[in-house]
Amino acid sequence: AQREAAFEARIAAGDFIEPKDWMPEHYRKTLVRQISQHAHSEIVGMLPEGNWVTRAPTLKRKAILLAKIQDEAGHGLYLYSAAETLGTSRDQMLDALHTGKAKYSSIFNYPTLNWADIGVIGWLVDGAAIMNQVPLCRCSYAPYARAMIRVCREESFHQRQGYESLLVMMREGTAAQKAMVQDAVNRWWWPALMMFGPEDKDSPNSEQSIRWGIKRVTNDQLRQKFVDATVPQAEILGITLPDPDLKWNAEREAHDFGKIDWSEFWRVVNGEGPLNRERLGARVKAWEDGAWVRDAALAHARKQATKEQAA
Amino acid sequence: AQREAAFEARIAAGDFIEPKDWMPEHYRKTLVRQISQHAHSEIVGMLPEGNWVTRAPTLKRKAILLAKIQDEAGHGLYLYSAAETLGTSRDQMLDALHTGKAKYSSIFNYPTLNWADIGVIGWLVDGAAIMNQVPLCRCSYAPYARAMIRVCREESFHQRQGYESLLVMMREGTAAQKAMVQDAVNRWWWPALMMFGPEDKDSPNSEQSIRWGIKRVTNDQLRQKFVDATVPQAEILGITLPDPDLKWNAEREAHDFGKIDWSEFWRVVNGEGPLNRERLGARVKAWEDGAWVRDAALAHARKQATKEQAA
Amino acid sequence: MSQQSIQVGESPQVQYLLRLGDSCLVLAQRICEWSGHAPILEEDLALSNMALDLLGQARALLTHAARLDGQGHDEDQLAFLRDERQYLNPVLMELPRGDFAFTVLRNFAVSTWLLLLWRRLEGSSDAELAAIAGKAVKEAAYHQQHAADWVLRLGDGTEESSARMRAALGTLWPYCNELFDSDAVDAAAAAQGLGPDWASLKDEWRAQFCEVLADAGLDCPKDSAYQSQGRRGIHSEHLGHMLATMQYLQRAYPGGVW
Amino acid sequence: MSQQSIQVGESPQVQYLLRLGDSCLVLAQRICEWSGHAPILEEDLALSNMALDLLGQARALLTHAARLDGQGHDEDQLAFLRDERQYLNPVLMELPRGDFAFTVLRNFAVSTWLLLLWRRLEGSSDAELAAIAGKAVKEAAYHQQHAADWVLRLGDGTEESSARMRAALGTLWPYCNELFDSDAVDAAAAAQGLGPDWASLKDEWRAQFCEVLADAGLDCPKDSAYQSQGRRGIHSEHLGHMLATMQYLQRAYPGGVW
Repeated sequence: AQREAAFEARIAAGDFIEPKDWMPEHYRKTLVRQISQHAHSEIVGMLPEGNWVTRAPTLKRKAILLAKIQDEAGHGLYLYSAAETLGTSRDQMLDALHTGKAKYSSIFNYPTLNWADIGVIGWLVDGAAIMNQVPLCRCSYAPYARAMIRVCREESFHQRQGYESLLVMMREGTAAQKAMVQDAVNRWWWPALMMFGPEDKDSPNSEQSIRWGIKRVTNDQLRQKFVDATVPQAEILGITLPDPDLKWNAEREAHDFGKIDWSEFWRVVNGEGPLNRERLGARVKAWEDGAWVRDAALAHARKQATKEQAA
Repeated sequence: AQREAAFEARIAAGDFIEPKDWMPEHYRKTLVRQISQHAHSEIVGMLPEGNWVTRAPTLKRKAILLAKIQDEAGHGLYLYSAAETLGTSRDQMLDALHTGKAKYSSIFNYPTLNWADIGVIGWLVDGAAIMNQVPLCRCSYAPYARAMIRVCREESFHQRQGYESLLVMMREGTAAQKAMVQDAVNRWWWPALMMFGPEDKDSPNSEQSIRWGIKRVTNDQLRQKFVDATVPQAEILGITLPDPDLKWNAEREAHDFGKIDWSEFWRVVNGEGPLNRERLGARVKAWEDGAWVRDAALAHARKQATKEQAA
Repeated sequence: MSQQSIQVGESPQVQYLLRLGDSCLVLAQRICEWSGHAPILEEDLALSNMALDLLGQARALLTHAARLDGQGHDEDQLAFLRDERQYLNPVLMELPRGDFAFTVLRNFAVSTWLLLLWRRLEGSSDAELAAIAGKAVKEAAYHQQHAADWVLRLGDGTEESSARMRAALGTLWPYCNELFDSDAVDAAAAAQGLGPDWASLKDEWRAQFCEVLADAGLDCPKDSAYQSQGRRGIHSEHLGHMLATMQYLQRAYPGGVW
Repeated sequence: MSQQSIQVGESPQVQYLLRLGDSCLVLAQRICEWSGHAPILEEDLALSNMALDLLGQARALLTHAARLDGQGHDEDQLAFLRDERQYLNPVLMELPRGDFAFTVLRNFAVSTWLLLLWRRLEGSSDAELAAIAGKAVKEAAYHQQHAADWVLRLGDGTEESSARMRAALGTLWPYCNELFDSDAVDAAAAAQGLGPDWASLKDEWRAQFCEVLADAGLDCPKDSAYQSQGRRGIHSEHLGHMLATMQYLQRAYPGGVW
């Protein structure tokens, strides 16, 4: 209890916690859950984008998309490493993902149905992710904070690239392309707003996480910030956000927006989204199909070690 | 030896041999080899055409192609049945195919690379097959002769459909379509000529097969007949057959044509054609992937039989 | 000579016909993928037979829809020049062909549904649609019987076949909801006597489907909360890949005559 | 605004560049299919890295070829509007991705070949090509090392991995011949100092390839008599399917700006 008080004091003072430092079990568990969930989101998030790599409309766009997916694999790696400093192995975390015990961001349970979805994911989904993640760059657990600094920098880049690709289609493209962008925005807008999680009144984990500096801003605050940042960008693009209630409120100096369909949110979180089964199935299949490869690599490494010992 | 003399006399008199009749072992073996090879050709022949079913350019062409492939599966069935009357089971024949002991027509080791290949296969490959097969409708072994009557009727229909589809492209199509047809003819012409087998001087099985009425005309005779029939059809189409030496010989009242590359023929027959590995691999994979289905059907049938006995 | 995508009108009648026609077309296209790869030769025949029947139904429906739409399109323009958002089949039809268990189970689910639908459509106020249904009823009845036989064999057969059937059922089930979805298009069709509200087929479908499952030793699942949206043009990630293949020649050879 | 296919000229220089550029592009496209499905996360990174490098090389080569061709095309028209017969990569590059063993072995075969080729092209009389080669040499060396490590691991690893490597070798080997095929295009390139006759790389390639195979416990096969013809535009049945997917958007959205 004395150690706990000292820990709380360090947090309160804005100190960073390093892996070797003592920490309460609950803090450790909360962090492992959050970091691994974030890592899982990066690797599951490769799937909806991977769906368009072979169909990208120009070689430049193909290269940009490939590089983005590569960055996501990289984010997955840093984040698993950060979580491993808390004493849980990557294989344990993957096992939790594959058996459905660990979650990943629900947004990736939606399908990518046209090419503009790739741009819109960059603009809205990465945009929302950054809003969520920037505060984590000051998270109290130092390895996570360091990983997040790099992740956020790269994601800002992805967001700008996504937005730029939409701008090209909206400004220089054909009517069919503009319709494609609008269609993509119609499908992603509400799921993007849901990325900030339940309303504060329904979000039980928030309070302690904020006290511990794992989380620094509430869901509703972030969501509002996202809406306010996005509306002018949509105007520049020339697309309509699919919310008739969306309007500037001069009094609040913020945008009012329509009611989120929380029943859909919970349905998707609880496994009945468009692609929950397929996304997880694709990850499990990649893992199972790759078992012989990992076994072979291990067997080879053992043989090498034996040879070196013998020499 | 007495039975053999009687058998030879029946053949000489143009009698048909039925499954229950006595026959020399070599006659039986020759027939099983030939009929099963023909059956295998039908089912391997589904693969190059199957390659275009999902890409047929109109719904009508898709239906025609599907129906053709369905007919080929049907031919495979009659022919396996005809061979089974000689005491070899379908599974034994398939095993011989899958292990590489039995052959199928080498023509199916060539790829279908554009849509016009489908029409050209109908025109030239089915055309050559019919030339080869019409004499077999009078084959001495009655079940084979009966199967061949049906096969030949359907193949003539396929040939006309193939030719008609080329005619539409050549008469009403774009320049790109005409180039596609010419490209397909360039690739299939020589392999089609090879379908009649080696030159008579290099064809050791011919003599006895002809005596037994299993084969009735020689390879070179059939090939000449095919060339003579095809040249005017090519003219009507407006395509060029890729043989600079092809010309009418008024003296012979037949077309002279260029030298066939027999080294290519033997290379493909002996397994080094463009697709020998892939075609056989596809059949073996279908068979192996389907093992659980056949096992289940058998297990279910056994359970049903047991239930019926018990009742 | 441009291969720009075409759009059909919003008339509920056309939409109703396309939902059905696209269902037949997309399932036929999936079944075609088995061509030459079935587990036994008899099934190569049976599957291509089913694909041919479905394709024939699709052609009749698309031709009729194009006529009602009145923009001068034909079956091929509808099939090859509509983009994914204009395809109105339920997502169930476009799911990847899967293994033979999935193929058989989907064929059973769809043919049971189509048979119920065709029977009702025989009495359509649209004489052309009624005629199409009259022919299709016989075909669907055969497809249903053939698929049901396989559901029984595989559900009852071996441990592996039964496990595969359960897995197939898990994959397929959430998408069956959409076969009984109901909206303004259905309401208009029912009001005009064009055809039934699809929702009205649900109880009978479920009874028939689950009866065969039970005979095959498989449990009928509980209702899924998931509702796919293919009938409104919002598909899975699979349809786009299917159309890229299916439409390629028409897109790459503008002005072609085939 | 028509999406008619384009044709490039017959100049040997352009053909030589396209044979190489298409090789990089088609292999990159195949590797892309692993995106998100690799056996370990590190390989998701490594494979997308390799695909990116190859794609970069392809873009440089296609851009250069388009300029030499002088018809005003750009890299995207060459990539998305040439039909299959105009693609000039050896068939090896377009074979399906296969399992990880096949992927690794092909990557090793191709990167070994590319490294030899890029080294020779660093001295090309075509300054632009020499510059492309100068950058690509480093990339290919890394790809070769990475792939060789995996060939060793998998050849030596377990019974299964070694059996898969042998099967992969059986599939791949007959198509390697084409990497050392030689014709008028090569002769012209060699005569102009544009680049080597590909045949001249064979002995060194074989020595390097078989040395790693030997270390991995795999036998170097005998020469195959089969000679594929992709460099002359005659491909396998796989390229058409690849292009249907790859080119679909450009074909379906004529006049689009992306």
